[in-house]
Amino acid sequence: AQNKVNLGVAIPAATHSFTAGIVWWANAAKAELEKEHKDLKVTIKTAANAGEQANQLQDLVTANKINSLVIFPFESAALTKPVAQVKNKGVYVTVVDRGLTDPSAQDAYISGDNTAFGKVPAEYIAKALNGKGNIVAMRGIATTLDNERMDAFNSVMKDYPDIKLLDAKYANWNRDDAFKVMQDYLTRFKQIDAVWAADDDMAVGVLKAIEQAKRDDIKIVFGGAGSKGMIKTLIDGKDSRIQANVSYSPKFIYEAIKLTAEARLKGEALPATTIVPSVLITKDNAKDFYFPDSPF
Amino acid sequence: MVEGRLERARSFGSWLHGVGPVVGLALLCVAGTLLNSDFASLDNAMNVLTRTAFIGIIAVGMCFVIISGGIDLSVGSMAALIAGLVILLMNTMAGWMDQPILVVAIGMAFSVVLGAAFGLAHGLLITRGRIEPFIVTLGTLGIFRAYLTYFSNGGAITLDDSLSDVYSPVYYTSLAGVPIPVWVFLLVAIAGGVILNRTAFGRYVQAIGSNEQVARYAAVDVDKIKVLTYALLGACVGIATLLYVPRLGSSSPTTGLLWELEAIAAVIVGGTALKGGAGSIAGTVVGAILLSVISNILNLTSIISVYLNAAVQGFVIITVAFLQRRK
Amino acid sequence: MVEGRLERARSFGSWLHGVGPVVGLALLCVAGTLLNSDFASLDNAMNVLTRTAFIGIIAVGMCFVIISGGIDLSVGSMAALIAGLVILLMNTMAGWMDQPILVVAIGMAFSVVLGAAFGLAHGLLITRGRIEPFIVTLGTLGIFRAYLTYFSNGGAITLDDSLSDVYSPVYYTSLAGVPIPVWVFLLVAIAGGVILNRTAFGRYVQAIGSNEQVARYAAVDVDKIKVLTYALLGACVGIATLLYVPRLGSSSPTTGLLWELEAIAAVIVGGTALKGGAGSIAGTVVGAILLSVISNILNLTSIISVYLNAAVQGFVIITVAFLQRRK
Amino acid sequence: MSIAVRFENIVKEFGTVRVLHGVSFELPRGGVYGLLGENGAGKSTLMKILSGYEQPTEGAVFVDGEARVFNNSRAAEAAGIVLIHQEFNLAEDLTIAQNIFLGHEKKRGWWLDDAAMRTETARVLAQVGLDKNPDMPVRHLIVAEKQLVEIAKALARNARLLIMDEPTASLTPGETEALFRLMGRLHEAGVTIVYISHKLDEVERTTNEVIVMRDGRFVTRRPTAELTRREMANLMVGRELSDLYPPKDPSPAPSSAGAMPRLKVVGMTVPGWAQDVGFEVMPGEILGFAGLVGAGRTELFEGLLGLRPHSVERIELDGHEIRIRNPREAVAQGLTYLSEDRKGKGLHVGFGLRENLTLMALEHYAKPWLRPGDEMRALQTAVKDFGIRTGSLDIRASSLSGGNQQKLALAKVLHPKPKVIVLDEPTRGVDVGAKRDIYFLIQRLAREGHGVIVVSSELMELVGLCHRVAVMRAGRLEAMVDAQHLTEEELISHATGTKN
Ligand SMILES: Nc1ncnc2c1ncn2[C@@H]1O[C@H](COP(=O)(O)OP(=O)(O)OP(=O)(O)O)[C@@H](O)[C@H]1O
Ligand SMILES: Nc1ncnc2c1ncn2[C@@H]1O[C@H](COP(=O)(O)OP(=O)(O)OP(=O)(O)O)[C@@H](O)[C@H]1O
Ligand SMILES: [Mg+2]
Ligand SMILES: [Mg+2]
Repeated sequence: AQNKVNLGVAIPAATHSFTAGIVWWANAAKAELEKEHKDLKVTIKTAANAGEQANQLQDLVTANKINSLVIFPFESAALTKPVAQVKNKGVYVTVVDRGLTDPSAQDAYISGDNTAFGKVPAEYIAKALNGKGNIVAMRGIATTLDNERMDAFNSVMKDYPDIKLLDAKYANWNRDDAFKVMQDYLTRFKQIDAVWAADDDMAVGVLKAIEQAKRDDIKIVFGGAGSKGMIKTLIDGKDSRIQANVSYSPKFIYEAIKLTAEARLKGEALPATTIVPSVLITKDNAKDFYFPDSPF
Repeated sequence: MVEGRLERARSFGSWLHGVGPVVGLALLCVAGTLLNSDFASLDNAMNVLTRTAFIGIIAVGMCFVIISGGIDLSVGSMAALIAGLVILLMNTMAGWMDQPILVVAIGMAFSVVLGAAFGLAHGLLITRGRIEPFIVTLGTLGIFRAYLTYFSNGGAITLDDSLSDVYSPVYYTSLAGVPIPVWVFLLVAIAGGVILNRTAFGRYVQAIGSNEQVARYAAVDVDKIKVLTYALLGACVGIATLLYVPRLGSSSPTTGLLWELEAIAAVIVGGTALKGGAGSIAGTVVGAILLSVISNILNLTSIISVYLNAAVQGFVIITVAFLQRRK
Repeated sequence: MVEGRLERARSFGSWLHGVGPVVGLALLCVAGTLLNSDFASLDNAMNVLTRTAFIGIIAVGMCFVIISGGIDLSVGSMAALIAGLVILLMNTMAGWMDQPILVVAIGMAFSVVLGAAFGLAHGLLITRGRIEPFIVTLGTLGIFRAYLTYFSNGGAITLDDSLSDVYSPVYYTSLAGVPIPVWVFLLVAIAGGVILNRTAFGRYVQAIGSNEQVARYAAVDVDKIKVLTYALLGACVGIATLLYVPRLGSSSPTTGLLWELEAIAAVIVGGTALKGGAGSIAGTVVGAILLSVISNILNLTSIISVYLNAAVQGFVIITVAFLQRRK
Repeated sequence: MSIAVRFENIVKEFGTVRVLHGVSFELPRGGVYGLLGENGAGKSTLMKILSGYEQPTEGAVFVDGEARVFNNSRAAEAAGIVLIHQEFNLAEDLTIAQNIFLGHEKKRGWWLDDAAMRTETARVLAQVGLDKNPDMPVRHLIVAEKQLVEIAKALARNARLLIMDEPTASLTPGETEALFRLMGRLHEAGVTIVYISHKLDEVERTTNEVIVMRDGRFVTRRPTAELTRREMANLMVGRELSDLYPPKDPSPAPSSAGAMPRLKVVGMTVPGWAQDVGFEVMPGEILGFAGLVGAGRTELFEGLLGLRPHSVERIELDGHEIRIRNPREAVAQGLTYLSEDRKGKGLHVGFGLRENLTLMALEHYAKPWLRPGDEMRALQTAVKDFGIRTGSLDIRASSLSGGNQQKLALAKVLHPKPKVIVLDEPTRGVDVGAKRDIYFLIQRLAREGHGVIVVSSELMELVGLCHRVAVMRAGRLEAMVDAQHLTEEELISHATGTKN
């Protein structure tokens, strides 16, 4: 006998290509799973900030009467309490990507790998530069997850004393800001060997700025998360500076919804922690990470 | 007789004007109930009121500032920074003494004092420094958030668990079936109404916003009153923050983003003119509730593409404003 | 004789007032040069001016709206939506005809027309609908961005490569060593200055902002002039957008975020009062440049923790405003 | 109870302009003093210094023999010195009661005692004869009512020295009489009164001594009884003034005699204010409008200009039917209106003189670009033609004295060269010399073939100037008095409805 599952999905609003991918994949999962399972109802809510997401959790429980929840928390620390409240009401909780500060507030955790997100590019760049050169980095928006990535990147670079990280400024995961920051990096530093743009959107801005300045010292621009545009460039080999990427696909929300829904329909639990590894994408394996229909 | 008619017509007009947001709210509630029967449940009502409390309390303070002819863009950043500093303070104090209740109490007091102090600084820059309020608070909007980012090293500042357990009842407990934040909101709103309408201070705030020169001529200490309005708003931000901290237990550089817009919108939707001079606390409260109800209804239904939520909010805000347009 | 002295004293006062932002900008430039010698390079200057162009052009339009006593919060969303729609249009047209230059030209014209149409809609809602400009444009702020998100599914709308190649010179080419966006900015600013100070329309804008009632009695068609200011601002947003699209060839929900704040800040830093009545285009231009220079300098140096960049910006804005404070 | 004041060598400079050049005189206790002087003579400035709104650059004020410095009006009021402003100082958003007690709120402990303030307000309103709800926002009041509120405001303070700066400039005879009775009572109670007015008949009636200022200096003081009005006027302007009113031209032929009216209005209704009013003005005619406060004259013409909702059967200009939906259309057809509310509707006080002057006729200067040079020349001409007294042409309108602002406003509405001009209280706050200039100007306009409508509360002015006078009462046209019957008594009897 199958259980009736009323699944709530709380994710950030589509304010950036990556979160747009999350929204898209979540909707894809809803469409697919609701068709497959009569007893399943999926309600998706997108929030523009942590407070709003906490509100939505309340509403999902009070009004939508969910009995399972998949949440991509806006902020780990801020949502720990609200999620714990939901769990206390007997809702099965799967947390995606950004782990709560108190793991007891969740039943299952499906995580992206932010450490690898910073480590993989660091290792790739270090190797490609033969352990020597000047690099600049861009940061996203000041958040815990941005810190994790930056720390992972730095910890790898510690082992390469001849690689100099010239500066790492915030560009807010935004193409325009990245363009400006890169312009100024180019004005300031006469020799840059590689750029860790840390996000494919920011990489777009970086590339434009380099093109404009007609600089040819930059050998690598490393984005991150594997947007379809960048993966396409990689597959086509269109830009010699785009040599590799690191996977951090919004698709994991799809996996999380599917796993949770199917387990709950059967009345089962998920493993406490599932890590979706972030891996190096190169020309060779790029096809596996190319989803032309997704907005990301 | 003619005069009587005229006066009645006039007061009906101003009555309609006054109830504009209420009508809007009522219509929204009807729509909400039709869309989802749970909308009208007590639980949902309490949820909405509780979450309105933060913005609502800030909006009450903002109402004074706007009536006096000023503006404060920094309230969101200010709330985030206060939350961060209060959490840091409480975490530190928890290391020294083991009376978590005392620690929390000190933290709460600190929150209000800090808010008032920030507001005071705004007021002094605006009056003594003779700088446009828009500029001063745009500047501090950046400054407050930057310092929070600095103190948190770009991440989140999180309240220690032991304290969190003591503190969270402040947000999560109910008294007589009504959550504490709603009680506080109510008290702040009543206090705001009384101060605005029943004290000389409130009268002066309105006079300054209506015509600063006239107020000056009437020997009103314009600068002092202005400074006080900003300090009052700061204190309101402090109160909102002390309710906010136990809810999410942390502060990060994204905390309180765009609260300023929400608070100002609540005031204006509530019928206060941005130019100042006149306005009402009741309207502001209704405005704040109205704004939360819109997003509550959007959460409770899925008829519209999630991408268009903001559009629905926009349409509703404009419509409500249309219902209570001037004259 | 006394008169002469007075006039000189007064004009010195207003001169000082007028040059406040210029002094601020000059000081900043000195600081920039000291911190990084590349700051003073021609390339950097052109970079800064080029990136100022968008906000600067919008700020020129905003200056009219603010002088007339209005406000427009939606410009950032409007720019993003226009960019998205223009790109969609151009991509579609590229499928029908194979004259990319014509397609781009049509796209550019569409951009300005669309901007003016949005502005017109604002103006009509504000005058005929008698709704506060703050509310109307807060509403459309949400509406415009929501529709962009809807059209783009939350991702980016990207210009076809073939068109991009034709279009990008509009952003990346220089004429006489000066990039095209800077030329356009210059033209818009000059046109703005001439319209404000040398046409009846400009005079009416100031008259309305100074005292709407008096303007009405003086046979000024207040509603028409107001509608026109919003349409003018919309057209400016359109122009800014047609320069913006070739830069990155895409529009996404993060495009144009907070441009409204930057544009308003440029106007106010440039010495225009938020209450309206009087203001200057030259000041606005200087204000816009000043704001970009601050972040340029911050990017060119690392003396301050990245976390505190926003704080530095805040301090500088307040300081500049202090230099040119009223009276 | 009453107090005496002495000015000693008061000097006041605004920036580098000296507007008071060492004024010294004394106001012994208990008198009623008329303070006379041309527009810009410095009367208001001196009184503002006395009452704490301005501080002297040099010199001192002695109150009861003691040198006093009042840093603000509250300090002066504490000493019993209260000023009724020439320009209204009311916060439009506040109610009458709130305005009257602004800065002096009655309290009960921490709380405002609104009930007491309302009662007291009702009392002082009754004293000045204004029948309004104390809770009515001042925004809804007409000019004359605001003036009465200003007076009531001063009464609510316990004045021992009351300064009235042109309190009757916008009042009709009824209110003026009530005010005089009030002054009489205050005088009996021992209050010292300073009365500033350009209406010399009032000065003659109410004061017992006249003090004359000219160009920021004290000129002379005389017992009122020794002076005729003409002597007062001559003392003010410092030269021999001839007749105040120009000799009347004969009335132009009426339309009944087949002539074409310049403007003809039939069946004009402004809901709530005026019902079914019709009139016509011939070319070269000066048509007066008389009535008590609240008769609806101002609103009638605001309706005509499209500034208020209204309905009208027919408007004809030179025989052609026209429609006027807003002031812009009115100007385009050749009709302009000078508002009685100078500060709120007439002038941009924050603008320069040049910008104010040309605002209604900008299209003459935009070809397509505005030419500030041309505008400046126009201003120089207007300053000469209208006798606007100002140190510099490059100042804001707010820096002009009250009377000179009025002249500027008049110049402004005449600038588009209209065919028909409606002047609502054109000489409000204007000194006799300038008044005379304005009367002659009005006559010149009429002679040039304009139709001129003068709305005025000064019956003498209407009698002296107009060919015919329409009298309104409670929103209706009560009578049309022609030249043969034009006397003050006739007008009053129609205005009050006491004409048998
Ligand atoms: N704030 C000011 N700045 C500069 N000049 C001023 C200011 N206030 C008044 N003046 C000037 O001082 C002079 C005296 O003005 P004041 O208002 O005292 O005249 P007044 O005698 O009251 O005239 P009126 O009869 O027209 O009211 C005028 O020339 C006026 O322009
Ligand atoms: N039909 C009416 N209904 C109500 N109030 C009226 C009506 N007619 C006149 N009033 C009152 O009369 C006043 C309007 O005066 P109005 O401005 O029309 O008079 P006026 O003739 O222009 O006088 P003034 O001499 O002040 O210019 C208001 O106070 C208003 O309350
Ligand atoms: Mg005066
Ligand atoms: Mg009138």
